[in-house]
Amino acid sequence: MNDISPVLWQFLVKWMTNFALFPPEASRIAPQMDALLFFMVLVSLIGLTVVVLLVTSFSILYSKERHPVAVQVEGSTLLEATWTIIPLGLFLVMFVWGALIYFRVFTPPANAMNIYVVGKQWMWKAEHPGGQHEINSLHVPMGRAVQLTLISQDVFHSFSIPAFRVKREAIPGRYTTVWFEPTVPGTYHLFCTQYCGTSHSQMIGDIVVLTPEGYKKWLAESTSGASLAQNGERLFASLSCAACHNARPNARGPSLANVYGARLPLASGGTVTADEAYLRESILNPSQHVTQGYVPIMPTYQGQISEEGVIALVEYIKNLDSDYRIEQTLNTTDLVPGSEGNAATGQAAQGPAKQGQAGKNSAGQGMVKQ
Amino acid sequence: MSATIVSLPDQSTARVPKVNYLTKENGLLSWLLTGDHKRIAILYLISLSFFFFIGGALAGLIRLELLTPQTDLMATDTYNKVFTMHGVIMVFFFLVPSVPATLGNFLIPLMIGAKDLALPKINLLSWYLYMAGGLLALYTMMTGGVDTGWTFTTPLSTHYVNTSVLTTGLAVFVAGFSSIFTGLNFIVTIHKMRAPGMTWFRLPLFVWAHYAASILMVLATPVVAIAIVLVALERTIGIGVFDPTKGGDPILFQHLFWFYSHPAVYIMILPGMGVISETISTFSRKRVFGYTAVAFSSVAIAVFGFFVWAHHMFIMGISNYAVLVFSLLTMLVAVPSAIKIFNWTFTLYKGSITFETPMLYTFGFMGLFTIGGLTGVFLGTSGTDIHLTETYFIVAHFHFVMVGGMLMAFLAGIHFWWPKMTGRMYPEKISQLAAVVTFIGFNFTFFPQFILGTLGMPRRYASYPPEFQILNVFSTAGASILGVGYLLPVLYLTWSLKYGAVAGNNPWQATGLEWQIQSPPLTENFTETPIMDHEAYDYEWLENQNKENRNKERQKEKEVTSAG
Amino acid sequence: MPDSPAIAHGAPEAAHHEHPPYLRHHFENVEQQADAAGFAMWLFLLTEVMFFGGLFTAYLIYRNWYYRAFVSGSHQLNVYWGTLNTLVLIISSFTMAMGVWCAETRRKSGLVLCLILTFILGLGFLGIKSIEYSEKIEKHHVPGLHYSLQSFLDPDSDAAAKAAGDKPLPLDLARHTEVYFSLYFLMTGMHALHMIIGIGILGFMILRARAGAYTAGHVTFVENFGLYWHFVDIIWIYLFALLYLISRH
Amino acid sequence: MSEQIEHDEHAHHIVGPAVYVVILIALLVGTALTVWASFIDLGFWNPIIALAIATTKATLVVLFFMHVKYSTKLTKLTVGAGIFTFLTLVSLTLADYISRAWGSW
Repeated sequence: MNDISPVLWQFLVKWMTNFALFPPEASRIAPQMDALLFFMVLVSLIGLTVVVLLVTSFSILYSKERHPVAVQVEGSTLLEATWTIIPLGLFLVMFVWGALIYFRVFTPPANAMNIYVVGKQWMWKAEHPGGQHEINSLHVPMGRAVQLTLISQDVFHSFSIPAFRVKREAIPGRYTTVWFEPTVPGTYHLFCTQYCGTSHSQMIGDIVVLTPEGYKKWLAESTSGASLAQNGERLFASLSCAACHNARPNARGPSLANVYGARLPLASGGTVTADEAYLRESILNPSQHVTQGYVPIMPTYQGQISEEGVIALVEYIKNLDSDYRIEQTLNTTDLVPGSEGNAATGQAAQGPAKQGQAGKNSAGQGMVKQ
Repeated sequence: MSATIVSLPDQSTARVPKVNYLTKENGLLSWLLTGDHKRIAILYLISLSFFFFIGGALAGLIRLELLTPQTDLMATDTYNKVFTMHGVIMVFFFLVPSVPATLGNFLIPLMIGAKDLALPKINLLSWYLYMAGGLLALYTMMTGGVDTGWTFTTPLSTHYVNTSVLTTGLAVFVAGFSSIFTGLNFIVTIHKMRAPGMTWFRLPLFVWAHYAASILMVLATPVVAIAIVLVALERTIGIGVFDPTKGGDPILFQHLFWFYSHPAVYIMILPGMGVISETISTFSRKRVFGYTAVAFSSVAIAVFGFFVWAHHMFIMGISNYAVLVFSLLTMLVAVPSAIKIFNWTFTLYKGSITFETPMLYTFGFMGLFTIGGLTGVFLGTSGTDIHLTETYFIVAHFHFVMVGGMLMAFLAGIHFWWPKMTGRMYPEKISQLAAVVTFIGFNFTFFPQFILGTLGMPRRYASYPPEFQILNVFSTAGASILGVGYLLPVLYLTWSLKYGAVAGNNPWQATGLEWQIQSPPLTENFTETPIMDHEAYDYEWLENQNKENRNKERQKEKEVTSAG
Repeated sequence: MPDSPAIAHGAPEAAHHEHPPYLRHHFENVEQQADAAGFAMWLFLLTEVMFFGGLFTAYLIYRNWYYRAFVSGSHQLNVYWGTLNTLVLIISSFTMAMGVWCAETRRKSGLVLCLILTFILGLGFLGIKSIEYSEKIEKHHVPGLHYSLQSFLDPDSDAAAKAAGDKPLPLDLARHTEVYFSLYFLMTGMHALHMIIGIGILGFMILRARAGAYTAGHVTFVENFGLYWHFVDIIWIYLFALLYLISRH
Repeated sequence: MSEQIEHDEHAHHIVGPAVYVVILIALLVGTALTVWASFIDLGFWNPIIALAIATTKATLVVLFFMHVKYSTKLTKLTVGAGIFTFLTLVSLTLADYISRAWGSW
């Protein structure tokens, strides 16, 4: 057999040995997605076979040699109806089935652990609640629902894990979420699938699924000292948010304890659920979302805090369950060196060009734009 | 139910008429300033083929780069420019104008019995706009190129690339108006220029398809024009409309862009479907099965085509409710295509089929378009779209519809009407070979990409994980075969211009009005205004005509002999 | 080689009517030619509708998002200039309509007069618009690098804002006024561009009308230009309502 | 809808100055009305009134200045198609933006 070019030969062997039509099924949703895919492939194959069979058999039966006399047929309403209704029915089945899967992929369960992911040209930066940071890799525990809160710092990126059958765009200026539950330990591909500029094809990484114990071990090893919430607290202090958001009787801002997940009445009327997106928005565009009973005096922090900084703040506010913590930050505010300066000099930072350089290091200070 | 015997006339006696639209006037100016739709069609045909081969060459570069996992042929930014220019040139300067600007331009007046399109000057203008846009795009390619992808996604195109987005945008803008004018011209012509007796339901389906496509051209193209203007202004003076840091929403650009660019794929495919209706009827000597169903399905595609654009944005952060709505509407637009496929299939039923080159391309179209259409449903289904979108699955699907569908139809049409356009036949055997080669090469090139897609290989990657290599090798190998398949027609069609057998009026014994006049036609198409007195695809009528002609000839001979 | 006799032939069209000089060779008769031209013009207006459609869509979205910024923004526009411009344009539309009527009823001097009036009114519109634009430029309300939020952060420093009784906008809201002005300049700018093109064509038409071109029965050109002019008028009617009159109380 | 029928419909109707003057006055009144309306606070209704008046004015222009009232079915259809597509663009796009605010599900 080696009379074929050895290179090609070796290729063929390699391909035959690990030939696959689908990537590994490593998440809870994967088998469900594949079930639908198989169904659609099946339907398509049947449809294609029907067409091909009809065309070939007609071409043979009614070729000029066999059938020199064409018989003029007008058409048939019955047939028209058949091939209108049957495809439509099949397509509608696919639509409903697909919609159900779409619903599952984008509705995270309540108990899901949340990991923040920031996309920037050209890397993925993951922020674990425990303060662990990763570049172009993501460690997740097996058998645990993991929700990703994605945001891009510059252009559209897309966080794609073929083995999990999930994919979500990280878009600038807004959080998007997706969730998955890894079922098989191992290392899988992470791709950026939305074209994002020169090094698009280098914006790849590994998804590492660990056993629960392994994950614990990894967390312990790769901790950066302070948890995300603690960084947030430091930032909260250095930006002296507590000057207003202290639960004192004369406070100019609402108390933030247990605000996460609450339904807040807006000054503009109507209510809103305080989720990550809302918290982020009210840091960057506070006056858009003033809660009832307060005046829009909060300055915007747009262009002053990097996305990592916002994430830290959001995470801090999420975990804020008592006003006592705020009292603490209030006292520590003046202990943080040069925090006022940072907050002030941030003004200059404008536009994506500057945002690009933000958030290189991840301590509270670094998250304030220099 | 009645029988029709069709006999091909012997070509030997026929000779190419001295006076025709090609020989009417001579000299370059007579072409560059012509108002004759047939000559403008030829101008388009030449320039289109030129751009097609440039786009094809770029495709070749892409396939070569992807032969190996590493970026060894060119740097990533070069690769990005190459696939961007491939997309821009192929979409805006080949696919959109391909069939309408060449075959449509040439045939619509002939088919409806008119002397010309309603607005000949506008028709010529649209060719000049097309050329202006095309050359501008080429110029951009020579001087640095652009690397945003043909979708110009904001904010990448507005703030993050330093390549010539503006000139490319301008090129697309100009080309857009060329296509608007073409569509406008067709609609007016089809409404106002039909010959007496040529009622809407006597129109060939080719005309119906072009009518539907023209509606899309006129109504959708302006939206992409304004979107491009906004991108240009965003880039130059930074109006904040698409800029998140100023409160704009980058997704709005995608809405405006896809409002055109989704209907655009119907602008591309509908005329191709028109061609198929003609060829399949002619070569099975049988009227198209379910004429009205096919006609209305074209219009249905055009109308539904406006409601589905956001299925390109399912995971891009549009609202989940919108996703469901657009997914549902997408399912509806899939049905008319299925209707067409089945009607064409049953047109063969009880026909008397021959397998000349156009018919081979037609079979190719039906197979590949069926696959392309069905895989489209995979992407229109919101759930599976999550996994498949932005991977090579998209690339494969798009190329199955556009190259496997559209281009096959284009070649079918070119071969089918070549005798009418030039008065000479193309060489049958080699062209059949070319058709087969194209089909094989195409499947080799693009079928592996479906598997690559499901395996998760992202599109627009200059380098990729090694386990994807073998399938990419297949794809590249296929591409080289495909290349041969596309070069062959250029060679033998050019050859046939001089050495091809003389075609005569109606070499295929087709029923369309265009086949009842001399080929190549006179500049004024019809010496006298024709009166349409029969249905489209009426082969009994054609047969009777032929009988009459034969009798007339016998009469003549008798007289001659008696006199002698 | 003659056409195959396969199709029944009608009489050569030369028979059934004389050719006016303006009948293009490929039309059966003047009626058909006029029909075709008019229909083509309408289709062109469709493309124009969709062209502005994109802008209107953007406007509606951002107006819902940043209502307060849009209100403060619109307070920077001079509603009196705007109203005046609307009247000017409506009247010019009227004179144009009269012009078409004059052409149809072959009143040469009337047509010329109407066209000239339309021409002048059009120029007047652009003049007023340029005054408005210059105000914006002085105040640095042109989006881009030199955009200034002064009038919104501190309304008392700005006559217009003060007159409208604006309250100071917080910085994050004030920033969104730039989106408003982007749309303002885009929409009015596109509209002004159409006006300029229209006025150019008007000038050309006046010259031809003097020579009696359109009062000899061939009025298609005037009619179609009329359609264009009225369309531009309609666009302005909406721009006026959307940009100037968001909230004046 | 063959050419013949279209021709029959197309009795080229010439609109006289009288009509134009009436329309002109209506338009001027409309303008005055809409400006006046914008100065009084109708809350939710302000934009609706403004758009309603604008649409009325536009309709008058289309029907009379642009002769649509007297033109063929085809012309009316064309105008309809334009409005329809424009509304499709606006409504389906806004559908996304409005429902985004409803949260994830």
